[in-house]
Amino acid sequence: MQLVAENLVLERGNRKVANDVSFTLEGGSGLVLTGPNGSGKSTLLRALAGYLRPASGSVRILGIGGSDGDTGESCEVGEVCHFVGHLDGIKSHLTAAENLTFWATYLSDRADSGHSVAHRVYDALEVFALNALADIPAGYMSAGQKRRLGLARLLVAHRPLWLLDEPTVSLDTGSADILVKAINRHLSDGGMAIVATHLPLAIEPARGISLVRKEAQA
Amino acid sequence: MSAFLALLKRDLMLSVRQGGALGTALGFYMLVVTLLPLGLGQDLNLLSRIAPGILWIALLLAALLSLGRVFSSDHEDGTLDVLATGRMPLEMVVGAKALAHWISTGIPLALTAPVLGLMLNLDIAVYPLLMATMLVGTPAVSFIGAVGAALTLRSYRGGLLIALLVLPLYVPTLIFGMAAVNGLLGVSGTSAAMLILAALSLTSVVLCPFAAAAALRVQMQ
Amino acid sequence: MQTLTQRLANPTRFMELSGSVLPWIAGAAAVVIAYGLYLAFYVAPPDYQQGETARIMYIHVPCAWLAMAVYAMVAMSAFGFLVFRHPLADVSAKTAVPLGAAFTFLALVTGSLWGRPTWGTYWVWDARLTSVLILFFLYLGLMALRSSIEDESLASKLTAILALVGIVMLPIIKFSVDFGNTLHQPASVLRVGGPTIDTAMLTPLLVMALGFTLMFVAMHFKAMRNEILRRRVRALQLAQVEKAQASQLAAAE
Amino acid sequence: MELLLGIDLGPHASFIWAAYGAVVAVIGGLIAWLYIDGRIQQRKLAALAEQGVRRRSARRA
Repeated sequence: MQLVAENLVLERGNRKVANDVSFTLEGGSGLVLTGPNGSGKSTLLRALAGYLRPASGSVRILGIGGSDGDTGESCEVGEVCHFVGHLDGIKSHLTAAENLTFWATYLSDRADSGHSVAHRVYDALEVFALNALADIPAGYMSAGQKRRLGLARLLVAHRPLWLLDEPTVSLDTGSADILVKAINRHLSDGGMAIVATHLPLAIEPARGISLVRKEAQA
Repeated sequence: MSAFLALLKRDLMLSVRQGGALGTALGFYMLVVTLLPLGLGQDLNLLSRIAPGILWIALLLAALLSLGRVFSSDHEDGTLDVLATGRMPLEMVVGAKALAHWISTGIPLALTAPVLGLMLNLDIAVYPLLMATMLVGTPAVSFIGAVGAALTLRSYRGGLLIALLVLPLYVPTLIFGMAAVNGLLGVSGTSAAMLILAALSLTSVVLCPFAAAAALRVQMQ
Repeated sequence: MQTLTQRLANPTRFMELSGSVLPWIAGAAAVVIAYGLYLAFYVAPPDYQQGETARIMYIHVPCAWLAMAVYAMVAMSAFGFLVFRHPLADVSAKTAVPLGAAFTFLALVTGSLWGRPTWGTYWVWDARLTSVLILFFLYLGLMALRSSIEDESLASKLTAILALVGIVMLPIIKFSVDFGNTLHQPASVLRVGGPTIDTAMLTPLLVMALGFTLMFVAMHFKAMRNEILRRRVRALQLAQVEKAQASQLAAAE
Repeated sequence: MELLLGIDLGPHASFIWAAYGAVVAVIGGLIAWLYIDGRIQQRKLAALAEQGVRRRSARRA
């Protein structure tokens, strides 16, 4: 399985945000995006997730389909990725379990039919140490707990590509370690992850790309 | 399909939990129906003649109130971005949310119309037909309204702006709703109006999700 | 190979072209309208029923025709912008909407001023008047949506979508207003302009329509030129902000 | 009857003049605004260009 990005040019409004970005990412490895604010990290992640149509260049994910991964056909990146942005995607009127149960049913595909929804939700809460808060409305939780609940979404549905934009924001070191462990386990299962971050994260195996702040042209 | 039902169930659960949306719409509905006789005078036979019109227009305005929240609450907490990465196309997401709005707001408003008809001295025989036209017409209200909600997702004067954008598009629904109701009051063309009203609703159920999804996609960049 | 519209599309070429053509169109519009007015007042006979008041027709009909034609043009520009990413299409749509709204407003005003002596009231819920009134609200909706969104490129895409929704809804609204109208309104409303209009009154009408259309094209070109200049000013101001930030960062290191 | 510019417009002349007056007023206002707006943008562009020019050269010196 492979993610191929070829000379991507991204524009926000009519300002050029990323110029001629190219990389390929193999299954089982990660990519860490670093760079100052406004260097286009978030824009690049949103373009990879399919929210933003690149001005030119293309993003393709190859090797989806059969378990042996030889079929070259590519499909919508948006349908095979988890996208974690600055917001958690959590409804405060629903309890933690209800939130995750909804995401489990909504985002799941054939590969998830192995375990039941409740099982996957329980495991995800377990991994992010939220099982005590399963029946608490998300509105009562702290920012850190909400962030962990948002990240727990990664585990309730199997998606090969993880796109994480500053995932460690409002996480304490303990929770950050949980996240890094989850990412590394995802990579060892053959998945891919692209993480935009300021802090050094012990993601293995991963290589880094640093984006430079674009000089604006009139 | 399970994703569609899951989203529909979640939205209905939210509207029950949040309760407010329906409460304000019903409250506004009753308020408009109470104010109009105060303004137009308490002459009962005048009121009974224009009662269907008052009820229909009050329903359109009341539905508008709760439309603003259809997408903006999901937009604010980031849920909309994640919904877009679902296997289901964005048009179906819009369809599920508009359907949830119709079930949680459109139907209750249509069902309370007769209760308010009492205050307007509406002829009892008209009640079933009035409710029928409202039930048939309100899907168009929710789905066309969803386009308005999607367009005004990030603009400042959201609520007011939706009214300006969407009310002109409600004219066909209002006219055919009234024509269907008036059928009983002796004006010809009842069944034709009801069929056209149903056609309007079905067309908006099919076409509006595309316009609303396009508007959402443009704003998610 | 760039198609014609593509080559014409880049703003600088449009500025050159419109700069040279604009005075000619404006001049032609003035001449045609002057001639039309002369025909309308001195040559055309008074209407056999309404007498002199029918002369309002010579500005009412062109305004009503432009009100609808401009909306169709805005919808086409919107389609061109959304589907073909035609850069000038948004400028054309954005500048045409206020002009279209003005002509719709004038069609309503002249229509009701004409209605007062003819039908006895300023406003009659006649099917055509009501449709034009709703068209006016569609224009207002486009302007309100455009002005309520900060980000320029987002505003243009959303307004384009609204314009397309509007053009799809217009025939449905027209049909439903006609349907509603036949139910309530006795059919004996005087048909404005009548089915057959004799040539002595038709020629001034056509000349005025041509004159108004030319005037609209001239005003539209001028409005587009202003808009292109406004966008250049904004781009320069944004660039200034960027440079200030960049030099500030440079100074900070 | 009211004779203006040599035309007799009959009893409802005021409505006719009101209609034409409205058209002239609105369209005249529009044309004036287009002209003024054009001037404003050109003046802004000139000011920016002049500013732009000086600052760029200032950096080079």
